Amino acid sequence: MPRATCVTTFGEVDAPVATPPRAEQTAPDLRDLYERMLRIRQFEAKVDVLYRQGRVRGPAHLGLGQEAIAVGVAAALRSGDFSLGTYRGHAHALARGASEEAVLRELLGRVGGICGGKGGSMHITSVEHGYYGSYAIVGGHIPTAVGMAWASRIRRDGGVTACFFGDGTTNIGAFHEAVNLAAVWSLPVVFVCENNLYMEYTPIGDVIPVERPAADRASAYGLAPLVVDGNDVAAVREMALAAVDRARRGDGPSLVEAVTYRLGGHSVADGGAYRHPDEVAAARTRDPLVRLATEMAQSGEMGVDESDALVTRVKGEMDALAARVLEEPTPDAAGAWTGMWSDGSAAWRN
Amino acid sequence: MPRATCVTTFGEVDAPVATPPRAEQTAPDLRDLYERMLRIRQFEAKVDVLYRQGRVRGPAHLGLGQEAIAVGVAAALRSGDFSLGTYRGHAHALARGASEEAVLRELLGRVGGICGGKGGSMHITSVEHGYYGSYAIVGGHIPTAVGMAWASRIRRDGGVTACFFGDGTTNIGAFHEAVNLAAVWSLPVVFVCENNLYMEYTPIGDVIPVERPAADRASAYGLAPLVVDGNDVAAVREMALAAVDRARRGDGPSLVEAVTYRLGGHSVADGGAYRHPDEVAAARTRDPLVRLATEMAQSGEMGVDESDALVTRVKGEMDALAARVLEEPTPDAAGAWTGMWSDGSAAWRN
Amino acid sequence: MAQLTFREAVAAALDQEMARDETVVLLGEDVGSGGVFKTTAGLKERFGPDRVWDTPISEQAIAGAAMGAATAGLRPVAEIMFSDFYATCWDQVANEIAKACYMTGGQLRMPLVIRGTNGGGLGFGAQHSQSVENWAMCVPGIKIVSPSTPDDMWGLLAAAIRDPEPVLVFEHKALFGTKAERPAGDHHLVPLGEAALRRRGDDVTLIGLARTVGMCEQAATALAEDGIAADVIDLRCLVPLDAATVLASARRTGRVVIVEENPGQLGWGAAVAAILAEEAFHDLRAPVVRVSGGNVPLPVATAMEAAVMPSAEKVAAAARGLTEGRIPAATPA
Amino acid sequence: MAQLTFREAVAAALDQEMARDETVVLLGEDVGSGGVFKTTAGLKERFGPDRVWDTPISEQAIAGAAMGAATAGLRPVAEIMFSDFYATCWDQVANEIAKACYMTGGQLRMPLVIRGTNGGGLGFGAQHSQSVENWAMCVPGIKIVSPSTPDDMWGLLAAAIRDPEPVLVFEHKALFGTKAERPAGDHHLVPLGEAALRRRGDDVTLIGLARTVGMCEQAATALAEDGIAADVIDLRCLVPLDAATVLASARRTGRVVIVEENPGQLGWGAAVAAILAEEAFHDLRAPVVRVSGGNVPLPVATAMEAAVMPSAEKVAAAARGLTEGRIPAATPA
Ligand SMILES: Cc1ncc(C[n+]2csc(CCOP(=O)(O)OP(=O)(O)O)c2C)c(N)n1
Ligand SMILES: Cc1ncc(C[n+]2csc(CCOP(=O)(O)OP(=O)(O)O)c2C)c(N)n1
Ligand SMILES: [Mg+2]
Ligand SMILES: [Mg+2]
Repeated sequence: MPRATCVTTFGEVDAPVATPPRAEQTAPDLRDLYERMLRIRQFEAKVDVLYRQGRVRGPAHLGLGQEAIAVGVAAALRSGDFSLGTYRGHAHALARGASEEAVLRELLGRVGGICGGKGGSMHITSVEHGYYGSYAIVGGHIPTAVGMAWASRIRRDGGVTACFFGDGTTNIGAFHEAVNLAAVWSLPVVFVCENNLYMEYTPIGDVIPVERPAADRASAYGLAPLVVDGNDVAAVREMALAAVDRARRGDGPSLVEAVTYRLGGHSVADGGAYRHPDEVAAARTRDPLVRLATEMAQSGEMGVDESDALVTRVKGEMDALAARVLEEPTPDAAGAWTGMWSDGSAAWRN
Repeated sequence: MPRATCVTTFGEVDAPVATPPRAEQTAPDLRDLYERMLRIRQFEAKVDVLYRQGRVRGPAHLGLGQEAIAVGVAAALRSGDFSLGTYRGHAHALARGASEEAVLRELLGRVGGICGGKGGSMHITSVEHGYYGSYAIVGGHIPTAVGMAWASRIRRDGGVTACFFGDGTTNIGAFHEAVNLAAVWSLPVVFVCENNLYMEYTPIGDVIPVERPAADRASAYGLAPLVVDGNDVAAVREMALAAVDRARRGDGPSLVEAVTYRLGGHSVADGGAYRHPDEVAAARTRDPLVRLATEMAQSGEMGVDESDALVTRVKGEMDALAARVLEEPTPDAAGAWTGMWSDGSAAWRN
Repeated sequence: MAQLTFREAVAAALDQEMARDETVVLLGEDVGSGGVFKTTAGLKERFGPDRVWDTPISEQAIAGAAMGAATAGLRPVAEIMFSDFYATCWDQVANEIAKACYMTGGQLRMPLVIRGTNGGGLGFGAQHSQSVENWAMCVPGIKIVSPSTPDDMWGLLAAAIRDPEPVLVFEHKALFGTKAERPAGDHHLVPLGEAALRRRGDDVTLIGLARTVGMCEQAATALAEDGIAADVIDLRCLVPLDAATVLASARRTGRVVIVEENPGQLGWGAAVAAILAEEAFHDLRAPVVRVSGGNVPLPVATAMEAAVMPSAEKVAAAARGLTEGRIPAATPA
Repeated sequence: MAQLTFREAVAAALDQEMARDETVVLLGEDVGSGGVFKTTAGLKERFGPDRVWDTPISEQAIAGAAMGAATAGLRPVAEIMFSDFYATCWDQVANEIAKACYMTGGQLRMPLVIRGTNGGGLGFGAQHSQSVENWAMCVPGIKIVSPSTPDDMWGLLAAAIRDPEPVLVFEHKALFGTKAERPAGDHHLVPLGEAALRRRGDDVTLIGLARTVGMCEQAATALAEDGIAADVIDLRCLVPLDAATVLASARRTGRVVIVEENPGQLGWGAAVAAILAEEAFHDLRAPVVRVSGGNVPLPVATAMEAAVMPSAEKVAAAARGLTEGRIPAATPA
């Protein structure tokens, strides 16, 4: 297996790459990847403000700083492929194409929310775009993702499933059972561990007996230890393409550890005081958006003026979206008594 | 770390040894180990017969052929150390010193059963001898074992916990969570995977993505991959002594894979038809009792006549024990309504 | 007439549905070799390894894989060998499968079945004898089936597989050996959510599920000798619950004995009793009595296990107590 | 007088018991930094890392470690952050901890506490809002505590820690901010298994637990304005259940409204209703009515979540229905 040195937020990491980049692999459109990350960033920044204004019901977990993973992996998937994420799932839904408006309606408790007002921030789902849901119980969705990949395998339809979860999630039993089963059955699934270095308030290093939460567990499932710089969207996309390709070819699952940093608190209610300000400041310099903008400016692909204008435009769009949605009506109580069963009904007895 | 080539039932395995044999380690008394294995073998052979006669209520899972593991590990423990096992736990209880009579009473549903008639074969427990129970849910007891070791660690009392489970058990979430926690907290526990090559009726190779169910998972917990020939009681004892010593010194857990073979069915109700007769026949030649008897005969430590006489005597004792226990009274119904709470009572309401 | 055991009825239902619908796939521990209870015998041979999947001992992965496959459009039937082991995958069942359709506003569909062997009476002890349909009933969003006859085992399991919702099917392990006439025809279906009136009588209503239905029928026979005529209702499903049949019978007889293996502390019998106490109160002529599993973990020794299980004798005694206007003494513990 | 919040009461109880008994140790996710609900704030600083242990996200290992440590003679207090997550370690709780003492003939002892935040009303959605004390009540062998006031939160948690049995303590997350007078003295204990009569009145009995007790009290105030006098019973514990207090009140008033956040399909209210229907039947003057959580997973949007939760208004309406001799219409679904 070829090895590659990849620069992560930790410094250099010598990591094997599962498969060489595919011959037919096209160069990524960096501007496009940038804009996708930017929309997510601005969407979530707006959610943060709305939460502080008391407009968001329930908790919300933002992925500020982690956008390159959602966007990079989504760019490696085809329409018809499945993906699943966690309570920190806005980015994953939006990266597959979910409607910003419908997601925001869900968060603000308005009619037309993407889950009809029943899910909230932690359960954003957009089946229409292949995003099969955000799940709020750590690790609970990994077996589900494996089941979706199993269906693809049975149907031999070439579908691939991507499943996102955090570093802390590698300690839970469901992770072990699911990755193991996927390996035993050689299923077309790409497990993406977003290692943002924290399990809530606890540094991941305090609660794992190895250095790398995912990569150091891979061999237990007969898998290669794959690490990628999760703040480099092109690198993420490339790693994901290799893993997706392997899955689609029928060569089984991959477990990718994408190293990143969450710039905000664990949830919008958390100030993140357990982290040293220097650590956060250093992480900000590695912000995937800043980084890609700088790169593109250097290469001349997108000038600073242009990227500034883009930020202003997108921010304006999010402000306008929020203002509009806030004017919309809230759902009726009656909706609560519908939709437990797939025909829309909810009675358990006659 | 030193490595040692150990001969297992698979052939030769190059395996690292956690710690060099301790200087003060005494040579094992092979006759004693032999007799302990023999008593367990004859006890279980008798249980098999009794089951076929319809005398045993509920299922019973025998460890015929796996005795060297229970006996070898028990020989490395001190009184005051804890051990826990599974539904296949007769050997583990007896190896720590549990009363054959009390265990048999439990199996035959007589007054004075070791669990008062409430546990049956799958829950044999003898706290008096440090055997903290047999558990019938695969993997469910591994977290408990870790908790016992955690208590020893908190009290700094030098206690060590040994926890037995099967090869198939390495696929369940509780295994992952428990071994991981023990490693994170560096707890004094020795995990012993009895790899008898089968998960019920399924060859273990069909349901793991690696070659060795336990050893190939060890590195996921920062542990060394330890393999021992589980049919060689002296080797098991030696490996266990090293692991126990490491735990007692405060150097954390070990995960030992002891390779063996179950000579009978998964439970007494299973004929084991899914195994090729040649495979079983070959395994019989590696029977830990036959093997040790042969060795001792060769070295002159115990002649064939003597070992034959021993078998006859112990078998006679087991026959007599069974005959006696079968004459004993069965427990009253009233006992069912006692002992849910530790004061002996069982009421949940006034 | 050909006979069919309860055990064979499981395989018959699976066989029928797998032949009819190629999206029906099985998974579980040792299901390929027929399973510990031999309920899936012959299916791997008939349908091949792409339809019958042996799993590692990984209940979370089994239930989760069923969820994912259902989400993706298959109709998986997962086996949890003993229903006690639902505890090892309760998150998948109670928190994921039961809630996914509702919490995504109907975007996810869960046409799946999980089968598990349930119940005591065989000396399997506290971790292999529980009746845990009450656990499932605590959680809105899953259907619950527990047949009492080979005929229903076949028809209800087939209906569960065709149902668009997640259904847990509890197979009472003490019933596997029971036999009945094989249903006529090749295709057999019994709709979910309809209780069966197994016997008709106006003095008292006996309500059972799975193995306790037989106890109710035996008790009814004994009561008939005393001139007491009993309705015997087999609930068949807890969700959807056929409360209408229960209420109609209770209003007619005015006396009800509910017979459950669940611990009385909180079993399905309490749910039925609460419905009666609220909705049939004015028609009841006597207290609603439950004969429940004991409120202790399950012991192994013969006499002790029998003590904590319901029985035909206990049912008959409870019914007699009601018809004589006496309230039976509370069960110990 | 000094005030104490429900949240602070948790820490006060832990602090009191940890100071008194050095075998009391805590474990859970982020408990060292005070926990997500700040209920363990300050304890690691005071008692050190050998008494307060931060765990990985491994609920099975957490509950199992508590079991093992208790078995070995410590008194562990484990935290399961949200009670919904009991599903991820249900095997340890329901199959191991609850059964170990009984099934070993009393050889194993389980003096442990597991604390978990319970209940809805904050828009946390279907996987973080459940009231799952009904899950626990399905399983004989565990005690169940759920306090309604800061005073009880302190005293009952302290008593749970001293109790020789496994106790699950459900802390309602919508109560954390509630305040009351700080109990006098340094040591505070409230015995398990004694319901509290919060208010006295002879027309109707309102029975609540945790957050629904406040609803009962509010309803009682509203009813008093209509001349209806209500007993308000705070159960405090489900196991041991103080059935005597419930029965005595029901026999006096003849009318009972049970108010639970559990889904009505099978909640603790059904257990209480079933006891009343069996043991107080002849004294009841009206149907036993339950105001329960909706039989759906829990939605997030404000109006929908309110619709599926009990409320003081619903309780008062139900009580009025009874006292006017009318049976209220069944709750939808
Ligand atoms: C089974 C379970 N345990 C605990 C929690 C509470 N919880 C929510 S997020 C979280 C931390 C997850 O950390 P990680 O996997 O690293 O993901 P991140 O939040 O950093 O994206 C915890 C403990 C939960 N939701 N589910
Ligand atoms: C959680 C759980 N799933 C399934 C079972 C049923 N079961 C009992 S033993 C067994 C096989 C265990 O295999 P292994 O771990 O290799 O142990 P062995 O029986 O070979 O000693 C299974 C599947 C169980 N008891 N618990
Ligand atoms: Mg993280
Ligand atoms: Mg095995």
